[in-house]
Amino acid sequence: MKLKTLTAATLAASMVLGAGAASADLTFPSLSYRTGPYAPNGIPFADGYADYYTLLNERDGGIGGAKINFIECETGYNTEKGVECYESTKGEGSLVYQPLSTGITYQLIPKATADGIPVHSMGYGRTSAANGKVFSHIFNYPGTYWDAASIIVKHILDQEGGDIKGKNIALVYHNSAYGKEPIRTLEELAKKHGYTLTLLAVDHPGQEQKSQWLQIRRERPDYVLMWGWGVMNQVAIQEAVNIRYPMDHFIGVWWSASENDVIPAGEGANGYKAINFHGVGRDFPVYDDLQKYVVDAGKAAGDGSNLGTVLYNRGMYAAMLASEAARTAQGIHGVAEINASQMRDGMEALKIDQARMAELGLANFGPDINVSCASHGGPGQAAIQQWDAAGKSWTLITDFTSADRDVVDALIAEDSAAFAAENNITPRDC
Amino acid sequence: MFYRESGDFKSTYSADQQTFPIKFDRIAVGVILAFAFVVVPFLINDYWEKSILLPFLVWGMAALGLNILTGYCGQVSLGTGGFMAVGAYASYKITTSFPELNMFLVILLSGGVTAFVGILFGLPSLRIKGFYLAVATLAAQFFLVWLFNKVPWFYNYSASGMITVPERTVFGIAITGSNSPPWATYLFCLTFLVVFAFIARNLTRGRIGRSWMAIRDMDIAAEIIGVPPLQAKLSAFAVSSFYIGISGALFFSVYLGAAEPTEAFGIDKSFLVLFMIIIGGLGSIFGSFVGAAFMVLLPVLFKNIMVGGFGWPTDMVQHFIFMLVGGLIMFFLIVEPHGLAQLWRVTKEKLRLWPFPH
Amino acid sequence: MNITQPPADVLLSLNNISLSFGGVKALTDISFDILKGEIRAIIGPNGAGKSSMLNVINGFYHPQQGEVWFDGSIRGPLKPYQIARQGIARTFQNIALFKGMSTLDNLMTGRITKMHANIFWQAIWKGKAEKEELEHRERVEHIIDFLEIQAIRKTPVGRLPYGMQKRVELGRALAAESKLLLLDEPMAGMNVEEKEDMCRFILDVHDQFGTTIALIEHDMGVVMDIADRVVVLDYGKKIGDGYPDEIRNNQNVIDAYLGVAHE
Amino acid sequence: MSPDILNTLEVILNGLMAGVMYSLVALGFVLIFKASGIFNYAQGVMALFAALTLVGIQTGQVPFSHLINVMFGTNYHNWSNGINTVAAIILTMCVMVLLAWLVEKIVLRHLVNQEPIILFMATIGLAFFLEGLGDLMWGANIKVLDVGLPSGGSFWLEDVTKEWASEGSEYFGMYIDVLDVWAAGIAIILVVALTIFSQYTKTGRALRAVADDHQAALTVGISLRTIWVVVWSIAGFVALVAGIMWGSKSGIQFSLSLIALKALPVLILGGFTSIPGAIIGGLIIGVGEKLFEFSLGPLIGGATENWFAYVLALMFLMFRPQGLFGDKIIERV
Repeated sequence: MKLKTLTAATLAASMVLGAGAASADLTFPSLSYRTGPYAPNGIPFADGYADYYTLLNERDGGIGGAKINFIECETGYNTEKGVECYESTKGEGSLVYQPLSTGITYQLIPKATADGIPVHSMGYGRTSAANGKVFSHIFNYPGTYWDAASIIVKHILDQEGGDIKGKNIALVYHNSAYGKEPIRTLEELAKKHGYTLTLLAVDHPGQEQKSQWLQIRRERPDYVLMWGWGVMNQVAIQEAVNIRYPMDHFIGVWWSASENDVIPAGEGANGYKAINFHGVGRDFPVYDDLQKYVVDAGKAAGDGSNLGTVLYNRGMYAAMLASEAARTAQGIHGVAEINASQMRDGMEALKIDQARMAELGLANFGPDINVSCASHGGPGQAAIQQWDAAGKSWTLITDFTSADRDVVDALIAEDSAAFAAENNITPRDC
Repeated sequence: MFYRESGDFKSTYSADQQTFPIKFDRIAVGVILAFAFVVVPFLINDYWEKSILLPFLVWGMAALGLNILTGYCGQVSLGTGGFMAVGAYASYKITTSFPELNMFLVILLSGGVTAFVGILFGLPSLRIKGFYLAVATLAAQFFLVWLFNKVPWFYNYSASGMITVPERTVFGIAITGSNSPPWATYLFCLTFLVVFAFIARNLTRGRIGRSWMAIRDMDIAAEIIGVPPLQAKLSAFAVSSFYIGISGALFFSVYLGAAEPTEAFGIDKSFLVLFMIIIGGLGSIFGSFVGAAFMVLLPVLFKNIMVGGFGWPTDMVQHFIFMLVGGLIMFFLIVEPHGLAQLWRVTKEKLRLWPFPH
Repeated sequence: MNITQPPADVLLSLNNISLSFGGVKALTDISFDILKGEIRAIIGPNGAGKSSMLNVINGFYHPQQGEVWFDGSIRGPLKPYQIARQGIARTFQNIALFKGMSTLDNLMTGRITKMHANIFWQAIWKGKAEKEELEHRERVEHIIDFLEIQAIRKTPVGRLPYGMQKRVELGRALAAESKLLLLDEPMAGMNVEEKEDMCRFILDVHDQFGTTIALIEHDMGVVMDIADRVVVLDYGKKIGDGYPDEIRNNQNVIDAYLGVAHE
Repeated sequence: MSPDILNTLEVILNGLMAGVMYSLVALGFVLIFKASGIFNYAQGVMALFAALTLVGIQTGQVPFSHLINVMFGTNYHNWSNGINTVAAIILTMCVMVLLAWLVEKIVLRHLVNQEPIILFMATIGLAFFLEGLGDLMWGANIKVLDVGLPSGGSFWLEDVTKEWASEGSEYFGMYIDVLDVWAAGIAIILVVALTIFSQYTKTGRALRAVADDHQAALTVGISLRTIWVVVWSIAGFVALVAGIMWGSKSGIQFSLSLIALKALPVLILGGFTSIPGAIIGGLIIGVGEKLFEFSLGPLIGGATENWFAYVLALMFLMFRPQGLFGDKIIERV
């Protein structure tokens, strides 16, 4: 009986929920995680994502004259909650999803494709989704983990004057699907460039990494790469500081690249490097607008303190890319109120050059974006950023460089082919 | 309402031994089942399927399984997550290696595999008792997850170690994959749950069930009056793991469709299921379901009310939900320490006497 | 071995049993037998090793020395539940009922050695399983009537008063329909009426089912009334064995009970 | 000495240190279990809550600021820019004592004489509640904890041990984290203090009496309730210490509540009722898992620590089912 009343109540509640369905607007859902073990990373991203849409509504009255209807749903980085969020928001004409977790992304790849709603797993999720022929509705521009791996190796090559034969590179990775992503690529590159690769898995949550770092200390690898997440980042960086590993030889992926990860380690973290696919800091014109129209107007999602932090920028960048795609879609289909499938076309035809970036107040904030039917991975470009502990700030120390395409693309082709075969998908011809 | 057993006499032992001795209950259950099987499939939509019904059915199955081991046989287990993983990976391997195999069979086989693994990790229970036994099952939990994460064979050498279920059909209707209609997946899981709930009921009221409960209540006396402890404990581990394996298989192949061990089958899942059976009621089949509903559906309900209804900030709502669920757990324990099922039973007692309590 | 083969009318015979825990000697070189169909009492002061004796008989303890003959064959190293299956049932000094179960289920559990339906039949609750369940229920109901506990059939035994629990435990032992029934202080802590009831039950069991009974009891009166033969233990040694009136006049026994200093 | 031996020694040394960190968490469990037979699932969350409160007070945060600001559209964040650490710690302790008092008043006193599993479940409810409360009070963002504890590798040990390595072999000296040494020191002080407390103070003796036998303790006129408040306060203090130690490595964040998982094998190995057991158990687990990872980890793919800790505990239990320091189980009927 208890159960019956309960479900009945749920029904009532979800009716209330359904009532909110807005038709005419452009609906952008945000599957944020402001709670749980990864909340410190989830909050700034979610704030940035929300604030940019607020800015568009406040400043330009939406996109192409159509107001933005922004719905947030808390996933706590938990897959089941994520699915619940997706199901509860997709009915409201959601245009594009940022699942923000490997687990949820893998859930949505088949579901969203079936529902005809595009997913933008920006720099995470399933790397081989970059192959638009197989993954019609999944986008992961501007770059993938495999791009990241290869760009980092490129950076190491530059540091070492083009030759890393016989060098030893260690990868400290979160022992999960996400953490394992770069291994194949790094192995391929190892064959190509002749370095040796040491793999060091760290189990979730990763508060205890003595073994791994003692090993690093013994073997003194020339470079240490990190695919870390959550508390693992802070601990790893702290341990690296403790064993006095040269921080400028310690390079993290873009999810180990936020202020949160380095600040706890204090001065010692100075010089720590990480890859990133967008600009850092807040000296871009768009921030003046954000300050003026959003924060000062008291409409900010957060307390406005984290404007300009890496993850805030990333959220904001994601929103920018989504809104630009919506604009493109409006251009293609000549309607203001686009639907999900039109949004997909917009994302697939997305082109952003520096001129446009400048118009948006984000000059040189990111690489040129050019998505195509064949490549949903965009330019596959990223830059290396370095931490300045004294100034508590990141600075980009390289330009946005491309990955080693022939290595990465080969892997993408292979993996996506396997997926297509497993789920009997016939690749589109582009 | 008049909830009476008066004039509801039993003339035969078989009538006395039936599952629902009281006429009213029989009718109520009949109605609920009819509703679940006949009406719901027409009302169901994606949201109800993926966010409410499937989670409830899958977790109900897991809770049922753990309740057999912990509630009926008294062996505390924190390996549920790991055993669910076994079920999930078994179903994945089986269905990818034999694509033609009927999905019902695949799920059942996965249960079988899990039962075997369960027996293996149940062996220490012959020597280790009580809280200490938890360590054996925890070892299973962490080791199994590590294993599935480590050995590429389990995830068919995919790049990231994620397993994704291919589309499979039963009687020509897709059950797994993105094209499966909500009513189909719902009925698929519901069938499993109902069938196995009745099997559980039968097992627990017969010889095997009694030997389990005897071991639970006083293992030494049980052995002296002729209950073989080895058989009793291992059979409990086997049956329980079988159920949990099935729930794991359904969890992965029907409900989620993709999973990775570390996140989907972590230790928190083991605790979640344990919470379910304690709050629902140890040694009660009905309790397993109530517990599952409490732990899985209540948060969704609260979320829908507070976010959907009042439009409060999502993160704050999440904090409130945590506090509310925690508070409710403590509240219910103070009201009725032996779980919601017991609370329900007591209410029924009161109802029978109503309106003349003395 | 066949030299020591006990005569046919002996149900159980214990030859030179010695049992010790670590250094502590619980039983020293004890021998006695139990004839088919008799009521055998084991008495002695506290700590005399009476309960240890029973634990040896139903195989919960394994004596370091000595051999146990049961029903005409010598006993190998068996587990308690196997011995139960050979036909030895017992009650316990401090009640060992299954508190979570109803009276009925406790009694049904007593018959567990006699039920064999496999798991698949039980799962569907048809055929062998159901048939078996019903016929055993029938037998159990007889015992319930016999012990006059119909009223508490469905009550969880945890909720029953002490005396009732003792009775249910007797019922559980009876349900096994064993060849030998061991009763460990069946009347401990009972008031006079309860004791009388219990005596009646024991005697009736003996007459009606012809069960062989070995019981430990402190109440001399009771013992002398109902027992056919009595064996007396003190400090793990046998100090007397015989018919009640012999025991009554046995000097060692009197000393032991009146507590004369041991030289 | 050859570097291999030294490396092994280094691993053992660090294993011991890790073990101490585990024991710090395990201690809290043991205290409460000893005195009230409750397996306090909330211990990990208490560590998080305590650490959060400490940082919050230390940096002068306004509790519930987020909630307040949302409700009243205000914009409070700090009521001061930080206060003295010691004062902050004392204030935090007051909060933890208050918490203990509330837990006893609202929950435990209604659950006296229930089975352990019920009380266990109650602490789960508490854990959920504190999880929500902590974030709601202080916000879920990561916080940097600085109570002035040093950290980083010890130069001294490094230089000393460099010399030990045999000629010509490449060896960088032994590594140990100063923070861990501090942790060890604090753990020792803690244990000594607890022992003195329970041996030589009236409350301490009462505490031990309760641990031995609730009923008996009650009959001699010890108030169970006061004792429980005391115990939970002490456990709160231990949680605070553990929170500081773990938190100063990783910053204060939600994950801190997960350190409880590290204590489980320690508890099971050391026995739930023995303080020395918690320490020894911790050391064994620490060394065991580190050595295993060091020697066999590379062969089977690493990240073995999580499960090996339990397998190790399991192996011990096969020989001593009652745990290292538990009392021998004698089966009688």
